[in-house]
Order: sequence, then structure tokens, then C-alpha cells
Amino acid sequence: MSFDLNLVLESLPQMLAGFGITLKLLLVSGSLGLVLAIVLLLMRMSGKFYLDWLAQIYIYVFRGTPILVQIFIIYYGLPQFEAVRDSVFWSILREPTGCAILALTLNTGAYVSEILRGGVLGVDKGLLEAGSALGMSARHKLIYITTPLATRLALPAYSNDVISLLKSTALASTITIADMTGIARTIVADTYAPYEVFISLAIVYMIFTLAIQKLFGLFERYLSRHTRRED
Amino acid sequence: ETLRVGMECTYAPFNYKTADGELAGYDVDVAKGVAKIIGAEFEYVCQEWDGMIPALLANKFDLIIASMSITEKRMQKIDFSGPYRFSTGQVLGARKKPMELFDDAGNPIADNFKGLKVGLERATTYASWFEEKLPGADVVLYDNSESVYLDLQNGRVDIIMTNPMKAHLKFLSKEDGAGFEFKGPVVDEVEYFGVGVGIGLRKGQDELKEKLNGALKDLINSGDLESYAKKIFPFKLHKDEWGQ
Amino acid sequence: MSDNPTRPLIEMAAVSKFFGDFQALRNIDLVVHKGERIVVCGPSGSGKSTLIRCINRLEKHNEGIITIDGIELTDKVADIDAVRREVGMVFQSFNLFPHMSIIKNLMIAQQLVRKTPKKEAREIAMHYLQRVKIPEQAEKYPIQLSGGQQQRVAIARALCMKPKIILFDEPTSALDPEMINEVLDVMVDLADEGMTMICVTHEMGFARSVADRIIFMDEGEIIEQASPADFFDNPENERTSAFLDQILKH
Amino acid sequence: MSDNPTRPLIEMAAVSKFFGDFQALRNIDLVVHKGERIVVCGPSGSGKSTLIRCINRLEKHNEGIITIDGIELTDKVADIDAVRREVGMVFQSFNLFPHMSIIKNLMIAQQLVRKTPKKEAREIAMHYLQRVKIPEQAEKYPIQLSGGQQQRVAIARALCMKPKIILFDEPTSALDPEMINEVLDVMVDLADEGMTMICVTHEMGFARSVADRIIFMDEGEIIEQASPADFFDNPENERTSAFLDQILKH
Amino acid sequence: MDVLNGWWDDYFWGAVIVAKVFIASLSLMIIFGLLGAAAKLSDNRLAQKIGGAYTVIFRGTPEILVILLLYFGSAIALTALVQLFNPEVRFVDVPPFWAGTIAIALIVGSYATETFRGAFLGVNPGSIEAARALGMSPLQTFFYIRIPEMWRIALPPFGNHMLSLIKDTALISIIGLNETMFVAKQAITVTGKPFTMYIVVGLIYLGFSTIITLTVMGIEKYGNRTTVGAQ
Ligand SMILES: Nc1ncnc2c1ncn2[C@@H]1O[C@H](COP(=O)(O)OP(=O)(O)OP(=O)(O)O)[C@@H](O)[C@H]1O
Ligand SMILES: Nc1ncnc2c1ncn2[C@@H]1O[C@H](COP(=O)(O)OP(=O)(O)OP(=O)(O)O)[C@@H](O)[C@H]1O
Ligand SMILES: [Mg+2]
Ligand SMILES: [Mg+2]
Repeated sequence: MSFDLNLVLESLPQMLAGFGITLKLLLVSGSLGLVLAIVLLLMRMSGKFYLDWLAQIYIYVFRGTPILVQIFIIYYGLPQFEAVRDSVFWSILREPTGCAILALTLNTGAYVSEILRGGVLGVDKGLLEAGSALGMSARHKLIYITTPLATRLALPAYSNDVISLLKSTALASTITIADMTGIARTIVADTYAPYEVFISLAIVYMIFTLAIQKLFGLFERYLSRHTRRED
Repeated sequence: ETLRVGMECTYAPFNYKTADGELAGYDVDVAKGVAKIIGAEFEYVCQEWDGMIPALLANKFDLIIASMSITEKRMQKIDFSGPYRFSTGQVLGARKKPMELFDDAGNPIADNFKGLKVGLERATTYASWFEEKLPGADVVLYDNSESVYLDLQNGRVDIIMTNPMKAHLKFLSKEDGAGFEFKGPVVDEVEYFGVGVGIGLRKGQDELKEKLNGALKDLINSGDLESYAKKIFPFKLHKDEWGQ
Repeated sequence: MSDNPTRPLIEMAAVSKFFGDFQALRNIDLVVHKGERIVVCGPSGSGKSTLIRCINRLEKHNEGIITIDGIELTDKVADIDAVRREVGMVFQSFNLFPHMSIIKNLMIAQQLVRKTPKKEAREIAMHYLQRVKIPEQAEKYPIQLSGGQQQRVAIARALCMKPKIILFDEPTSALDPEMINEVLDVMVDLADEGMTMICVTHEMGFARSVADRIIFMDEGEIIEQASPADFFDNPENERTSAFLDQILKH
Repeated sequence: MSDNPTRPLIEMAAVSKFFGDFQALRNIDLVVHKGERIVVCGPSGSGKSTLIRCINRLEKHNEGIITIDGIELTDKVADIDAVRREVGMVFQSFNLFPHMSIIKNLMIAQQLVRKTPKKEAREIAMHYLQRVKIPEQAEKYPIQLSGGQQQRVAIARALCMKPKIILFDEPTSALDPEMINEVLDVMVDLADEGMTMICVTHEMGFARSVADRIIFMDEGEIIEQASPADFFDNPENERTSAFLDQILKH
Repeated sequence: MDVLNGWWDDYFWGAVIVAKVFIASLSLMIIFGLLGAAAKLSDNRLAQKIGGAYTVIFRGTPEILVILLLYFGSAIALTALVQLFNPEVRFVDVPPFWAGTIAIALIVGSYATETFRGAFLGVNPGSIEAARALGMSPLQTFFYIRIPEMWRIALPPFGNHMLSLIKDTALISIIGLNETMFVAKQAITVTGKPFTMYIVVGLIYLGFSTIITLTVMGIEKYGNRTTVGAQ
């Protein structure tokens, strides 16, 4: 078994053509997922037991089942029902990209909301008391104390989740999307050379991952300027 | 001697698993027939279609008996026995959408494919045919044939190209496929569809290949192959001259 | 709120506080007048923190009445806010906002709560930073300061809100021995200027020289209230003397 | 090891210790005889902890010679183990094993190091738990005990190994005021029984009443060694008097 | 529900395979994680590098790629390795069960590496010093003090790794193991009811996740008796 370097050089540009789709899946479902996560978090902190429970059940289900199953249920499963195909949502569900974004959003939202909750719970209670003692309102405390500190606390875990999300986008290839992995699988099907193609793709993902880590690292540094003793 | 045989296991009526967990279908019958004749024990490995040839090359199994057509392109990487089934394709679409996709000589009219989403299984003869004949077509690639049918039904694709025998038996004659029909003639150009479907094996195993060929000829000449087909279809799926 | 010289600033009448089944405060009666300096002491768990936290409603009392400068503490949010504006608090663990610079720590509540314009808030902040003798630290973050400096910032932060009363909960107990005096000095200054203060502390030197009245608590009750002279030299209650023996022994 | 009554138990000669470029101990000479009770004090960072940690080789000294009961401390593992068996240590932060019950904390080293049979180890453990007056806590886990109780367990744990020398590194400084005395009492008992001990502490009451000799360190050096009477009333060195002023002020 | 007639037993045996893969990969994952942590914590630069590369590669590559690469590559690599010692051997096979099991164990093991590393660093150095001061040898300290304390810290994140592990088993349907996801695909071929079939898979995984979560909670509660004041 020899490693065909030419094949790598030929297939890499083709695979990179799918980078845009991978990036789009990551950014769109990442941001929608964050919004969903915040909604779930607010539900959990609302103090209303039915909202809390609803959010908990949602999180439990979406964290308890594999993302691949979720993707398949949404893409192949939902259209089993006529009602779905006739509904307004069909325009989104009809498109594989819509399905992938929906599945990834629902999934990452569940995870991220728990991460954010961890951050909020991690904020020193004494600081909130200090805020109260200074007469700050609940909203003031949320905006000026809880949010910035929780963001800082949640950031490392959140960056891991973004990386998981990036990797999950590869599963979009199972529902016909020609992202980097989808293109790679087609090339393999044409060339019957899985190693060359998959290894070079793995390297592309790794570089992408490292870039994300670096980016978050910088952001974390910025947010942590108050935790350094020396300037 | 034990040989491992790769197949999809989700390609009814040629190879699939029943609710009882038994493998069944035309390919499976052929495999069993061959095993008996060459006196080997066959062990079946289920493999997604697009990894079939890489898996054979990686020694995950020794034979492919999975309705794989004998094409030039595949023969660059692997070897095949002689054919044991026709290899053809046909385009399928919704009844209520009239479309004229082929001319009288049976050639595709490229313009009329414009605006149609075409569902195909990745790494199949159909995919190669579209790539060569209709390079501009809006093609969507699937991992297995079942998904292609599902998305045709769901309206995510407008037409699909598929095995006409399978389509007829498993789809058009059923409730799910009631709204669909063939949208053109059977296509079987040898450059794309090969001489037929054969058994795949790694190169350099001429002795094994001879044994397989002998066994297939025996099956044809004894009429067993025809009986396998007739379990499913009212007609046979091979040419008798393949037995010569 | 008007300044009525005869009305006490703080009045607690028959106040009780429960945590679940556990009674942390029992029937507390306490009156504090403007300008009084009270030191609260007692064994761990005796309810000292709970007492002062009830005064600015960081804890809700369950029974009895607490009135601060004429406002009774109930669930009414407007009242609580009004009271908190008049009552400053300094915590054992400083509780500075770690993500804000020192000056920002002093400005934020002025801006949000008092709606003081930014420029004025900064001037007030600098004024009190000078008071606690660390104006040069204004742009640093809390973590860059020593414990004693942090606690002085916390005091300045409370003073920026110009409270009528200031509460201290063991403000020196998280500090290294060398830094305790820095903070006590600031507190002595405040006392000298006539600030009304209630201070939970075991710094008996401070208590002796500054307090008008020392309150000794045990098991949620006020056991003894006395002037420092009486408290140290003639404690009435034997629990008080036992406690004094303990903490003065070493 | 044989007990030679005239030979000192601990001998340190010209010992120096570096952390990178920083010199934490400078040329330390120290001799401790059987039954002596030494208190070490000095400002933070002066090298007190480093000094006693070198004695049981939790730190490696770089220069000079340390001899414990006739064994010179070198890299030889067997020697180190032998020395550690003779030297018990009690830490500021107790360092009980959190995942083991109290009794198990006392038994584990006996079983592993001394190969004491389980039953006997348990008897010894219970004996020393009685010594420190908390036999009833045997089955609890460390977290369930108060700080003072935990420190008493730590002392019992060291005693279970029947050491000839016991080292204390600020054993009371992590404790609440009320719990300090509990622990000091146990230490006074030990001293009364003639245990050889070196104790880093700022409890000057304890030092005055128990120590045979007080050692004052600053910047890695031993500045002064004296009996308690001389140390407190006639300190020779001005750094010593400055330090005493600081810690006796409040 | 009628469509499920006849498929229950297939799902059952599929679930049994999931459980087998889970148990096998759990054991391997612990080994990989401990080895990785040991490598990263060791003083040996080479070991550090290898440990570092391991985590970067397996945390930065989509799971599906790792599985495909290992499935296609493992046999080749092993054969080459064995042939070094015995040129007679023509071929060493790695069955899909083991290819899949090892793949997900490697992936999740790379996360466990970080968890174990952090947990080892989180062990109170005071406990270790105390053990040494009592005369316990480094090895005794390791087994009686370090490991048990490390484990307590590592357990909660380790529970999450177990959940990732069980969910990653869904991916190995790609290499044709007869687990629940594959059963669903087969059943869809016959019945044409994807929603129903994938929902069953989802429920099976939810069941597994619940069992794991409850088990971890139980262990944590047992372990916490030493960290929660109970007076
Ligand atoms: N949030 C709470 N929930 C339950 N019990 C509490 C709570 N806060 C305080 N307590 C209990 O109330 C009692 C009084 O606590 P408080 O903090 O007022 O004591 P303290 O006198 O300030 O002690 P210390 O000197 O240790 O600070 C203690 O027994 C404590 O355990
Ligand atoms: N592992 C280490 N690496 C570098 N420097 C160290 C280390 N341990 C101690 N030091 C330094 O050595 C000096 C002496 O430390 P040591 O802990 O012995 O002081 P100490 O007298 O016990 O102080 P304290 O009263 O604060 O406990 C300090 O300046 C300290 O910063
Ligand atoms: Mg308190
Ligand atoms: Mg020290």
C-alpha cells in the first residue's frame, strides 16, 4: 500500500471547495444554537417550574441521543408525515442544509445552555450580594456582574463545544450535503483511495480546529485581563 | 475454506435482511449457490455501498456479491467474475409532472434535464452515467439506494435513476410509488453499465476467479439462476449465452 | 428621608430569623442612633452575620419589625432599594467586582443606582480613594492589590454611595496580620468623623478604643450590651466572660 | 538506630537551600537534643517552613550537612525512608486524606510503612485518637470534622508512627480562634511528656510557656536563638524587636 | 406500531451489540486516557510530544473520519506491522467490531486524557506530602492516595465521556456493524417508515444514556460521602 501524494494534491482543492458549506453550517447553527441556549437558560432560571421542566426535558433528550440519529429523524423521518410536507416548515425541511442546520442547532443549543448555566452558577455569590448591598437591581446585576463573569467562566467549555459542532458538521454528508466530508466521500467513491483522501481531510479539520482554539484563546485572554496580577 | 462476502444488506430485492434477521434476495441466492458449488463456507459482511471497493481492497472481505456492475473503471482496481445479472438503469419521476427526457433514439435531451434535481446513489453506474452524459445536471448523492427512493417520495428530488427491476417490484407496484412512473427507456450502454453484474474480487486471484466463473456457469446451465430470479420476478435476469 | 434627630436610625423589635427549622436569630431588640458605633462579637455561628445582613435585607427576617431611618423593611422592592441606598456594607471577603478596574468598582453603583453622571461619579470615586489612601491604584484590577488594599477599596466603594449607616462583617478577618492595621486605621478615621457604624469584629483593641457599645451574641440571642469599659472589665453574663477568656488568652 | 543519649537528634551544619537563584536558607547551624522543644518564628517568607521541610527531606538541601539521629540525609532512598519513619510532621492545612475515614487515615501508613497488622494498627490508632480526645469521630470523614478536630487527627496520625521527633508547621494558623486552643492543648500535653518537637508558630503564649528555645529567622538566616525569657524581654537583634512589636500589637 | 412487528428482536440484538461495543471501548478508553495523561505529565519530552499529538489529532478530527480511517487502515497497518516480524503472514484482519470499538475508544480517550491529567494535577499536593512525610513510598502514595483522589475529581467529567462513548457507537453503523442504527436502515428498506424506525433508535439510546447517568450519579453520591459535611 503506497501513499499517493499526487492524489492528495489533486483532491485537496476539491475538498476545500466544500469549506464554505462547512463554515456556513458551523456559523449559522452555532449562532442559532447560542440563541436557543440562552432561551433554555432563561427558562431554567425563570423560577417557573413548568418552564424549567420543559427545558430540562429538552436538554435531557437532545443530550441523551446521538446527533446522527437526530439528523436522520429530522431529514428522513419527519417527511414520513404528510402534515410535515404540507406545512410551512417544509421549505426549510425540504433542503438538506435546512435540516442539517436545524439538527445541529437543536443539538448544540442543549449542550451550550448547560455550559452557560455552569458559568452562571460559578459566579461568586458574594459579588451579587455586594451588588445588592450597593442597591443594584436584579437587571443591573445580571447585565453588569453575572453576564461578564459567567461569559469568562463558560468560555473554555464553550470553545470545546464549538469544536464539537465543527466536527458534527461532517455528519451532514450523510444527508447528501456536499460539505468537505461529503466531497471527500465522493472522491473516495471515485478513486477507491480512502487513506489519502481522509487523512488529508483530517489535517484540514485539525487546522480548522486549531484556528478556532487560537481565536477563543485570544478572546479568553482579553476577557481575563482582570485576572492577571501584572500588566 | 471460509470466504467473506461483502454486500449492502439494504438493497431489496437483491440483498437485504428480513424482519427475521435472515439475509435474502437474488444476490444472496447466487452467493449461496456459488458457495455450494465451490465448496466454500461464506460469511457475510454488511458494508455501505460507497465503501464497498475500499473495503474489499482493505481485506475486510474477499468477494463482493452486491449487484455490482462490471465496469471498466472498477476493473482498474479490482477483478470480476463473469456476469450473472443484467445491469441497467432507468429514470423515474412523478406521474403528475410530464417530462420528455429522452429522444426517440433513447438519448437524453440535456436541456430537458435543466431545473430538475436528480437523486443518485454515490459511486454507482448511474452516477457515472450522469457525470458523463449530463455533466450539467443538478445531482444529489446518497449513501444508499433506499434514501434515494425516500427523497423522491418526499419531493426533495424530481427524478432518480435506478435499477428498473427493483423500482418496479419494490416501489412502483406499491402504495408509496403509486404516483410515480418511468420517464424514459431502459439504459444499458456497456461503457457505463458493463456487460452485467458480477462478483468482485481482489486482483491476482485467477484461480479463485476461475472457480467462481465455473460455478456461475453451472448455476446458469442448471437453471438454478433462473429459479432465483423467478422467486421475485416473472422473468429471468440473465442471458443464457453467459453460460457458454 | 428626612433627618429626624430624635428618631433612631435602626430599630429592630423582636426580630427572629429561621433557616428551615434552625433559628439563627431569636427575638432581637436593637436600637441604633445616628453617629453610634456598635461592635458585635460572639462565637462562630452565633448569628452576627445574619443580624447585620437582615439590616440591609440580604436576608429576610421572619418575625418582628426592622425599621431603617423610618422605613419598615417588607417585601416592597422600592423600600428595599431605598434602604440599601442608605446602608453601606463591607464584607469579610471584600467582594470587589473582579472584572472591573478599581475606579470602575467605585463608579458603577453610583451610575446605575444614583444615576450620577460619569464625570461626577469619577470625582467622587477619586475623593474616597484618597480617603483610604490609595488613589494611585485607581486603574488597577482588584487582583493586583493586596488584601488590605482591596478591603480599603471595598470601604471606599461603600462610602461612594454616601450611606447613612455602614455595616462591617469581620472586615479584617481575611487579612494577613500586617494588613489588618491598615484597614482598622481607615475604620477609626470613619468613626472619628461620626459615621454610624455596626461592625462585627473580634479586634478587641479596636472595639475598646472606638465602640460606643459592644453587643455580645450567642446562639442567636443578644446576651449582653454594654460600654467597652463595662464589657471588658465587668461582663455581666458568664458566657461573655468565657468568650473573652477564649479570645484574649493568646 | 540506637539511642545514644549524648548524640543530638538533629544536627544541621552550614545548610543552604536554593530555589533556582533564590536562596531560601543561608548557612543554617542548628542542634536539637532529645526532649528539646523549639519554637521557630519570623516574618513570612523567612524560610521557617523550608527549614523544617529540609529536616524530613520534603525539600532537598543544597549545601551543608543534615544528620538525623545519626543518619546523614543524602539521596539514598533507604536512609530517607528511615529518617521519615522517625520524624513526624503536622502541616498547617492538616492534609488529611479526604477519601479515607479518620481511623483509616491513622492506620494506612502504619500498615503500609510499618507493616503493622490491621488489628494492631487499629488499636494504636484508637489509642492516639483518645489521646487527642476525639475517639468518637473514628468513622467519620475529614470533611465532617471541624478544623481543630482535623488538626488533632493530623497530630494523632503523626504520633501513630511513634516518631522520635515531631515537626509542626504553623499548626494553628488555619484555625478559627476558638479551635486554636484545642490544638495548643494537645501540643502542650505532648511537650509535657518529653516529645522532641520543632514548631513553627506565632502563638507567642504557647512559645513562652512551652519552648526551651525560640529561634527567630529572617531572610533565610537564623538571627537569634534564645530562651523565651530572653527572647521576649531582651531581644538582642533589632529585627527581632521590630517583629515582636508587629505581632504583639493587636 | 404494527410496522415494528418482527423488528423488536433485531433492535434488541442491535442494542446488545451497542452495549458490547460500549463496554469494550470503555475499558480501552480508560487505558488510552491514563496512558495519554501519563505521557503528558511525564518528564520525558518525547512522551509529552506523543501525548500532545494524540490529543490534538483525535480531538480535532471528526469522529466519522476517524472511524472510516481506522476501519480501512487498521488491517493494513497491523498487517505491515506483523509482517515486519513474520513475513510469512499474508494478512491480519481487524473485524469491524474491533475497528469501531478502538476508533471510538481512541476518540473519547483523547478527551479522557485531559480529564485525567487535570484530575492528577488537582490532587491536593498536601496529601501527597503528608503521605511522603509518613514514610509511604512513591508507589504506595500513587496507589493509595493519588489514584483514589484523582478519581473523585475525574468522575463527573468522566460520566460525560461515557455518554459521548455510548452516542458515538451510533456512528459505527457506517462500517456495517449490526447495531441499532443499522437495524433501522434495514427495517426502513423493508417497511419504508424512517421516522418510526429512527425514533426507536433514539429511545434505545435515551435508555442507555439514562442508565449511565443514574449510575454515575449513584457512584458520585457514594463518593461524596467524604466531601459533604454530614454532622
Ligand atoms: N443560608 C443559610 N442556611 C442555613 N443556615 C444558615 C445560613 N446562613 C447561616 N446559617 C446558620 O445560621 C447560624 C448563624 O450564622 P451566622 O453566619 O450569622 O453566624 P456568625 O455569628 O456570623 O458566625 P461566624 O463568626 O462564623 O461568621 C449558623 O449556625 C449558620 O450555620
Ligand atoms: N518551591 C519553591 N520554589 C520557589 N521558591 C520557594 C519555594 N518554596 C518556598 N520558596 C520561597 O522561599 C522563601 C521561604 O519560604 P518559606 O515557605 O520557608 O517561608 P516561611 O518562613 O515558612 O513563610 P510563611 O510564614 O509565609 O509560611 C519564600 O520567599 C518563598 O517564596
Ligand atoms: Mg459571620
Ligand atoms: Mg511557612
